Amino acid sequence: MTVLVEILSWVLLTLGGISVLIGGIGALRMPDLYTRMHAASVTDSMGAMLVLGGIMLQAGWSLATIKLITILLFLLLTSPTSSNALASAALLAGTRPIAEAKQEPGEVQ
Amino acid sequence: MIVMFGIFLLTLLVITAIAIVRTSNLFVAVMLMGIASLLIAANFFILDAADVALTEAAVGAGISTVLFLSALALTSAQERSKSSRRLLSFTVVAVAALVLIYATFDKPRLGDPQAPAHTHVAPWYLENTPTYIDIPNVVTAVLGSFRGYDTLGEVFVVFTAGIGVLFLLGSGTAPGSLPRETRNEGLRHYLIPRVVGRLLIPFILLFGLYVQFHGEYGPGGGFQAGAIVTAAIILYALIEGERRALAALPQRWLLGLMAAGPLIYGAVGIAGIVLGGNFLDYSPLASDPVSGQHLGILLIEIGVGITVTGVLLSIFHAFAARGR
Amino acid sequence: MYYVVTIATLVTMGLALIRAVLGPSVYDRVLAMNMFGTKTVLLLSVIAFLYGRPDFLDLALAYALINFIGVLAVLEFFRVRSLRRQAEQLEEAGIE
Amino acid sequence: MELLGLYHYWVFAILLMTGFYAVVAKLNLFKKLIGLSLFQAAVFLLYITMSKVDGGTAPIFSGAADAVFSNPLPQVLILTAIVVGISTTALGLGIVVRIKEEYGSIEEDEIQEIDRR
Repeated sequence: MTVLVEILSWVLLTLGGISVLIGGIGALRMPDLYTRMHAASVTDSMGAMLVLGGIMLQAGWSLATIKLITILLFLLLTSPTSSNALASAALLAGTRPIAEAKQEPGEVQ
Repeated sequence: MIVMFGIFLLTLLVITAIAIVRTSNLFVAVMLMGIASLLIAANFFILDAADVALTEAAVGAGISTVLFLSALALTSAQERSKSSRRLLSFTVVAVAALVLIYATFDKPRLGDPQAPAHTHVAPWYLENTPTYIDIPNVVTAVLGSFRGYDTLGEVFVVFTAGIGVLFLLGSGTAPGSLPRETRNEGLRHYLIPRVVGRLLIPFILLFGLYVQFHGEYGPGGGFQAGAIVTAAIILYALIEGERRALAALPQRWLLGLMAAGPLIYGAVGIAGIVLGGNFLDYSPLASDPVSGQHLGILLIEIGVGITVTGVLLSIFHAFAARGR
Repeated sequence: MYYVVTIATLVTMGLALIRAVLGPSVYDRVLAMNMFGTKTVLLLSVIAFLYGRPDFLDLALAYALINFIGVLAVLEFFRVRSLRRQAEQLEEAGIE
Repeated sequence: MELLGLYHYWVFAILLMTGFYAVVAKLNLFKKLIGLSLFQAAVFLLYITMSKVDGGTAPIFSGAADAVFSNPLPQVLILTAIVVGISTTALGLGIVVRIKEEYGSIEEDEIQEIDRR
């Protein structure tokens, strides 16, 4: 049983590390703000869930787990909210998504 | 291995610092300053300074960014003139940096247990905290009791800085400010941040109280708690508008808090004299010296916490009332 | 195994920093800062366990709560700035 | 390894001087204050670096008998200094805001120009 939990936690941690890294690469390599935001914010939530979940399995049932759950909850609430706030601010300020900009002027969607 | 992580973070910090100086967009500089603060705090944590990292987290990433941005909203976001006497300044700075680096070769390397800093008074604090004060967090013990004078001084400096900002900015509005309705509404039209923010505020306040009263047992204390509570109320002001935040916690109260903190601190000190000890000696406060110390540290931490809250919030409101 | 996660987080922090320095728009920098904040939370949680002192998770908790305020302050800054610009334009139109 | 143990101090020196460069060479008052904050941060880093002890942990007793603890004293000094630092920076920002209102500019050369008139 403990071995199973151990293996599961290492798998979660590794996947978390990979997804965090993918998010970083995406945020650097994507062509415009909105695609970068997509890469960053999706992996933010995903990576946080996986990494904190992996640590939780390591910590076992203790005060640390409760704190980790709280951290995860706050991250899951605040991270998409800040992405949304940022995207709406950028859109209101007139930054257009690259997919839209590539269309010919006058072309109907 | 962890030291290597620290070295990597420090390298990132140097890059950030150089980018801060090079950029001419002040908004970008403020954002990079936020990143630098996160890096510094992570380094503090790696260097075993949990209390300091908590302070830097609450102050650097939250309040410092907010204050810089609200000052930036009142000035211009673009740096206009170029640097003056660039070559001369650069030469002087580079030479000074080289001299400093040369001087470091005489310093004890990182973590050397035989370094002079670790051989004088620090071991005494670590050995005697259990007998004299009996709380797990030595940082709080030194801050509150062994070096209580220092902390009293720092509280007065914070208080004076707050008074100074209020003198400079007052509660007046600058010429050319926006009409009243728009400037008071905050982010009320952004539904999602508003809902999430409202949900978070009670938890941030609760966490602030936890940090305040758990400071003897874990990382925390008055300085950190004051900053976290301030952050919660600033969040309220951001999402609901200045006016509502001021209605919830009026300026008069804030002034009261600012003054009450140093007063509580000083009163605890004088109570020590009255009960037959020295100034800021908490041992006579209760029947047995150790619980006297506990009581004294609890009281002065409350004093510190409310001063920091009052001062930082007053500063925030002074900037916010000026521009909008 | 914690080391793998830590190194991944550190590299991501480096990448986010490059994005913050390169820009090009101000929103990219805000995005980078937000990302940096989340990564710092993860880093601190992992290092707390590497050090074997899980009671220091308080720090990560503080970061998770405080980071949000920075982004909202940025949003408010943009809002005030665009309002001020509109007011200035209206004023100029009124004078002419 | 011996040299790597000094790396933190080198970063301190570079950071300190980067902040100092912003203070002396930049003409924008806001930028000068940002430089001052960097300068402060460098000093904080120096103190916390000096507080580290090999194999140590944060100076909060946890029940482990043979634990080594880092030096609490520099941490106390810096903890209070951070809060004092933000208060004094806010005071500086207040002065900059007032200068902007009076002179309409926060560039040092433009302000001196106006003063000379």
